[in-house]
Amino acid sequence: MTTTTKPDAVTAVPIENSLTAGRLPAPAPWIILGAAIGVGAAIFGVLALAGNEFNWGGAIIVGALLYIPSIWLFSMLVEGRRRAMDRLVTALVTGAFVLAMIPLISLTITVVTYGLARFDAEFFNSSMRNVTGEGGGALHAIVGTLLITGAAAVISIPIGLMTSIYLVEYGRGRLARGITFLVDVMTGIPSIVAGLFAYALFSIFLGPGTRTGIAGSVALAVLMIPVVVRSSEEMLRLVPNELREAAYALGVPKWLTIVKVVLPTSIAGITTGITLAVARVIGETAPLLIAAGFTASMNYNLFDGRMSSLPVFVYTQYANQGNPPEAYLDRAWAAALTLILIVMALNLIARLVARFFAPKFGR
Amino acid sequence: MSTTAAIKAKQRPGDRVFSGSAVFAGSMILVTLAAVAIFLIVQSIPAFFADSEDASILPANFWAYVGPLVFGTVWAATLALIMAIPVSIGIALFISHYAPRRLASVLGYIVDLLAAVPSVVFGLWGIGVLAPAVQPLYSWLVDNLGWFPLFGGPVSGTGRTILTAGIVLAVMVLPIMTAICREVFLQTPVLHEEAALALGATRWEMIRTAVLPFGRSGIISASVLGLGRALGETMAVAMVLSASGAVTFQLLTSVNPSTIAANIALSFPEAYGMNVNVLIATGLILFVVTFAVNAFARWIVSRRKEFSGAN
Amino acid sequence: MSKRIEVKDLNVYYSKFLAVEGVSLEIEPRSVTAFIGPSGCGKSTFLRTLNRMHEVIPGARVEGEVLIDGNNLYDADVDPVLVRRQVGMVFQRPNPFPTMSIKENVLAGVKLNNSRISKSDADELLEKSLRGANLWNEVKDRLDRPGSGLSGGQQQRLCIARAIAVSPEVILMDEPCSALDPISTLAIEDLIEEMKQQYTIVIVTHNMQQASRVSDKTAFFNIAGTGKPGNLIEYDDTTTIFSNPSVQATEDYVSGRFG
Amino acid sequence: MSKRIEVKDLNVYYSKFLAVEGVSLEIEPRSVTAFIGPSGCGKSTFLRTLNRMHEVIPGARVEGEVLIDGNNLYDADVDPVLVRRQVGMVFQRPNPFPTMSIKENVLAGVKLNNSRISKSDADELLEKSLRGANLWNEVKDRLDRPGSGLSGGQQQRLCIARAIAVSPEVILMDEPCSALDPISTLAIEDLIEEMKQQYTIVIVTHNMQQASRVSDKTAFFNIAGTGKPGNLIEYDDTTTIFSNPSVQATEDYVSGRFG
Amino acid sequence: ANEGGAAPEESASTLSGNLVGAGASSQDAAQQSWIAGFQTANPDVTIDYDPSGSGAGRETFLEGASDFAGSDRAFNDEELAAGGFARCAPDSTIVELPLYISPIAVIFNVEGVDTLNLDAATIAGIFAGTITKWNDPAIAATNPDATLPDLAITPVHRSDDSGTTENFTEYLGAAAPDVWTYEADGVWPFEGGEAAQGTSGVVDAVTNGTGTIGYADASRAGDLGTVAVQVGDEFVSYSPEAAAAIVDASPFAEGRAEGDLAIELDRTSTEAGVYPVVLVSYLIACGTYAETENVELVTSYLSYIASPEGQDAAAADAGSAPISDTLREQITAAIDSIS
Ligand SMILES: Nc1ncnc2c1ncn2[C@@H]1O[C@H](COP(=O)(O)OP(=O)(O)OP(=O)(O)O)[C@@H](O)[C@H]1O
Ligand SMILES: Nc1ncnc2c1ncn2[C@@H]1O[C@H](COP(=O)(O)OP(=O)(O)OP(=O)(O)O)[C@@H](O)[C@H]1O
Ligand SMILES: [Mg+2]
Ligand SMILES: [Mg+2]
Ligand SMILES: O=P([O-])([O-])[O-]
Repeated sequence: MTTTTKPDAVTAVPIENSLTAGRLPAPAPWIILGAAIGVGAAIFGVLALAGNEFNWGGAIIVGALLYIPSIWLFSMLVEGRRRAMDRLVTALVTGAFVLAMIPLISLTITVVTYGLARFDAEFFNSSMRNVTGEGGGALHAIVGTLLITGAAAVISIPIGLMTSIYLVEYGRGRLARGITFLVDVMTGIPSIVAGLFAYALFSIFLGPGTRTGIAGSVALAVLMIPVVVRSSEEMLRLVPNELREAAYALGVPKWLTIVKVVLPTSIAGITTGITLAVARVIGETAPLLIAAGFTASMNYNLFDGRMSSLPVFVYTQYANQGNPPEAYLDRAWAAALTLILIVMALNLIARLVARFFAPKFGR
Repeated sequence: MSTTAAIKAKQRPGDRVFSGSAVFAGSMILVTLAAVAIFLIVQSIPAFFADSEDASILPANFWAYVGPLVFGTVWAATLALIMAIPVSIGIALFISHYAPRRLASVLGYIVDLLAAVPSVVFGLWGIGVLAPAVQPLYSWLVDNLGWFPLFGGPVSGTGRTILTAGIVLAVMVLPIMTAICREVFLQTPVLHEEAALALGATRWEMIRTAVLPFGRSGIISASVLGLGRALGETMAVAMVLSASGAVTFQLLTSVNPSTIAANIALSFPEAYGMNVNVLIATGLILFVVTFAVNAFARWIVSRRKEFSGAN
Repeated sequence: MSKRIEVKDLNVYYSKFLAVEGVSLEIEPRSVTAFIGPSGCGKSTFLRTLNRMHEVIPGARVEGEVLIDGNNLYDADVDPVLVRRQVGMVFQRPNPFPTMSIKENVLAGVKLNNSRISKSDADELLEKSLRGANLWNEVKDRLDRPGSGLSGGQQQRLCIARAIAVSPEVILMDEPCSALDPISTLAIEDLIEEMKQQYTIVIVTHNMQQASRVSDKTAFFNIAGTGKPGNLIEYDDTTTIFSNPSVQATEDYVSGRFG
Repeated sequence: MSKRIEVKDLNVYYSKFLAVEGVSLEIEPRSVTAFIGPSGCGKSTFLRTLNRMHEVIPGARVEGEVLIDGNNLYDADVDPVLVRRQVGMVFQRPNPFPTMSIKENVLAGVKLNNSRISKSDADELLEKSLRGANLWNEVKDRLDRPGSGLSGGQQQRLCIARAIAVSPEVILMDEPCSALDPISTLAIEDLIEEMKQQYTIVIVTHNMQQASRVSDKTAFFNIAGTGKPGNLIEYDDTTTIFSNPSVQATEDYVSGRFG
Repeated sequence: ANEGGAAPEESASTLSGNLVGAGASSQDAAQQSWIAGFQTANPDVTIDYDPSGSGAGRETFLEGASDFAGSDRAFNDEELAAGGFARCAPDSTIVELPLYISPIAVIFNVEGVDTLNLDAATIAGIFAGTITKWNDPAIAATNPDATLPDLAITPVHRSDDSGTTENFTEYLGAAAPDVWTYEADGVWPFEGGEAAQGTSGVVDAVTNGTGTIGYADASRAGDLGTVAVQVGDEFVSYSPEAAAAIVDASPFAEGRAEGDLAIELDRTSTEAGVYPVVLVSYLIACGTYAETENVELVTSYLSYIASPEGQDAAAADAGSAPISDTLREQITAAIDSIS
């Protein structure tokens, strides 16, 4: 209103006259990036002259690291503080993403290149029974993983989801606070302790030394429940209250409101959370080694006898290599690749589910 | 409908069943936890009073044994989260507010894939790919920045240091943290984003005023979950870390603190008698540590509860 | 079908904050009652207590009695769900369900309660409700599109259609027309006029003309100052309130040349 | 400080749907222009194109030119952020930042630009803006409480206070008073009157009286039917539009006895 | 597809049932090979071996959760005195059979060097951290022909509690008591050097690092450089024969029950052709089982392991050293005593 508090007075660049005042031209960031990588390449080029091999990765990383302050500096000079900050954050955020891609790509390349060696039919239609050295497969471990994780999911998803519903929709007062507290405590159970616990539990009821698939499932469920609760709780809390009110005002009972309004609105987040929880436990090794044991033979029965799973398979193949070691390593990597593909498929399904139910925000 | 008594409650079975099962589910957690706790405590009690006579792995008493492990656990998780929190917020923002819309869901899917990698494979990757790749960098750091306490030498010849373990842990917790942050950021009410933009906010300022405050509790939840995983991760750390049980802040040497979970995995196969109790007791301590950290995070969230985004 | 509402000495609290104090009034069946008053004086708060919607807000609670045809809403064994089925509500801010299409939104009250309804009945109800809310023509070709893709006014009319689709006996409307253009407003007002034959209607409005046009009785709420509770200042026939109020504050308020 | 706005042959699309077609008009500096028209005719849509806020909506895009003091907003290298700093906006639905206190909400825009504003300046600006939006008295004792705890009308005034706190040169208001009571409405109208001395103001309203009271010029938008684009039917001095419009549709619309 | 569901017609075996063992991971590859061989001959039998570790294996056996155990050490006297083997008949002794003998190789990764001759004191000095450079005079002294770089030595040891470590440190303590003053233990006795989990971890660390040296089951030495250890005046490289020879050269522990064939390895033996850095892993069963159900299975399986085919199969698949015929006789006698 009056000019005394007009904040624009402090910006470095007068913008009164033009809406384009002090903008870096659109291709500028790219030019700066190119230049930064060029400098990086030059540095490593000099090193290469000194005898080292030319390091592409190093050049690009140094270039990227140079780019971040450069873009900030240029933008600061031309566009002012706020724009510069914006550009800096854009560079950082993009950088974070690229950074995360490095291990992902590296892992993918590693797992795929090593894993393909034994990614053959025999691997998927045979177990390790009576196999030493080369050959053999992971069918018993694949089946084991699916059964054990499936049972764990069957135990933990209802409990976890209902608990989060309780916490968000019903929970007030002491019990809710207590459960929140306990869920927090539960996230703190180390996986190996979960395995020990499940093993001890089943030993009490079924005699010492019992190792069964279901014991593994229980161990995984202990690990999975808090993840499901926490992520679902977070998603349920995001559902705006006005939607609940709209339903209540129509005379819809609370539970139907939850089932038909709250859950569908947050289904995308919940499925993501659940898949993450599954992914979190499907790769667990230590608890399964303890609770479900290890076998080279097929076992379709969760309630009787040891059951192998893919992570345990990977681990034992790696840790206890026989002769020739390559055969064991190849099986380990192929199993790792299989496990990743299974989780990928789960993820894909979850995404389809989420897309199908997702709120159709038009606005 | 029109009878005047209609508003008198007939018992509503749906509501009762539903809230009943919700309470039941909550109580299941209580029961499970009680069971785990009883198991842990019963097994641990003898260990608390044991000395090196009773249990061969104890140097003196239990607390002298577990102390360095607690340090290592917290230190490794701290390193991991220092790296993972900013990166995962960055990735989540990139996906929710920077990447082109069509690309975003694909990118989200790609990052979720990291969650698919079992910890054993992270271990294998850490040993075979990451450690050799970072070792030259570590050498360089020790040679040139060795005066900085964290970078003191001598450098590890294999690169399998606490920092490498921290990196592996960071990569492992990234997907779950990213996913939660991303979902929360995506839920930021458009109204609030528009409010910020209409005030002439740049994209970053809009994020700072509307998205991050709205997502604050989500970010903390994500961090807590990530922390839980980082504190409790067993196999990857056991495989990657060159653990000697020392108490040191140096990041780049062969001598590194061990973590509780990794130590259990490393010692359990050969443990017998009282040693087993000692190891389980360290598990109980891990439990307590994780809880303490969680409680702290909860407290932060609850401090400004009425300012929550869901209003 | 319509109901008589009797409020006896009602206090509403948000936790410790007393938001509305000592309201007593009687609302006749088959009438339209308007609540007017300055912003923040507790009209919405009070309105919500008429179908126990305030219970949704943590910490909100009520002292006193609300009798609907002689039954106290706040008796121990009263089911708030049944209350709300008889006493419908339209909110100040349009809130269509984002996961649902326009059609599903309108039928939400039926569908969410798991009631079965034949397709032809559903279509009939859909059209009737949407016509009632003066939205039919605008959306009849895109009934399966998401309800959140409509303009603000369209969304509000969608919510009205949704509320009348369950044929409640009392309808509470919290500034239902504040997001509407005059044509839609007129349509809603006509609708209110028409519904009045069967239903009891309570409407909160900032629009004096609207209050004087549609209502039979008007309640004027006011607030003495910030942090003070809102009070019912005067409750009388609309004509009396607008022409010859007995309290000075009312006169001051309604005599402003406001929109 | 104020700006002249010139719109040339503007089309606005939501993906493939043409929502507003061929609008050309000129808005004088230091004037108040009102947009009226039935719901869904594209007033909000068009208003958003004046500060490029439509870009926030996925798929929304624009053809044509909007010149502010001769500079085309849609030139390739124009920074939308700079545009929005000069052209402020108040929305149809109040949207205070829920995580901020009342005080922080008001100062949100200012803090962006000048994070080191002195405490006394900040307090002064805070009071001035809140008084301007007629909210000061109601909230002065709870400036540190969350902004989302206010009533609907209070929230809307908070948003107005927030928008004027950054002293933009043009202010766009999308039905700013639809959630307000008459007292606050009057205060906002007075505020508009006062701001007009320095700023260019555009206001969308459903309230004919309001349009006729506050605006110098009025633009009437209409829509031929569902799925058809909205058009600017008539744009003229407010007195002409309300007393002697040249198009029949305008006359029909404004002559209704609406609120 | 390879599940032995129906018995092949030619199989004459009448054995059937399920046998569970648990214990040392060092034996795992050999166990898999024995299990494969035994199950092929007896299609109705399923044997599971959990490579859960020696300690866990002994605990499991003690509490009766497995039919037999694999362990990198025999039960010690106190444990035997405490007794309480749940599967065994009361007052039953236990049978401990040294059926898996494996040389431990000292492996290293130095460019251009394939083998080194080292005496025990030098090895101990390297692992104790007192010898820190590859061109240290102590190393050069026994390797005049090798081109030793001026490179830091990174000794790699096991980070987990392990039988390999226990045997290796026992050797160091016995053969170089002046340099290696620590007691033999499965846990590396001091902070220092690089630690890695499991044999595979050590092999990976040695392979991926530079100037690294470690110790691992010899079957995993692969292409890495290995150390020939000084015994008497000669330098002996690891070999199955040399490993079996040290076992034959060593006495059984005294005061043990019949059938309890715990061996006290003579690490300082100077006999020609013995390789003293070996790990002996035992198969442990009850002398008398409380329930006779699985006795026949256990004895048949152990007999198969002790047989020349069994030992050769393990040698091929796991690189172990077949037991000598003298030892086999004693073992067979012990197996026959199981009831
Ligand atoms: N959820 C809440 N928690 C605490 N206080 C509240 C809450 N909602 C409203 N209030 C306070 O209660 C008082 C009455 O609010 P209410 O929303 O009923 O006003 P109103 O008359 O409907 O105003 P408007 O016309 O602006 O909608 C106000 O002072 C408001 O700040
Ligand atoms: N995000 C969107 N995506 C697709 N179509 C939209 C979107 N927003 C609005 N529309 C459509 O564009 C047209 C114009 O909408 P707009 O919101 O501009 O109307 P309005 O004149 O502001 O109405 P009201 O007075 O009800 O606010 C309407 O048909 C509406 O359905
Ligand atoms: Mg209200
Ligand atoms: Mg609009
Ligand atoms: O067999 P190990 O105990 O050395 O693993």
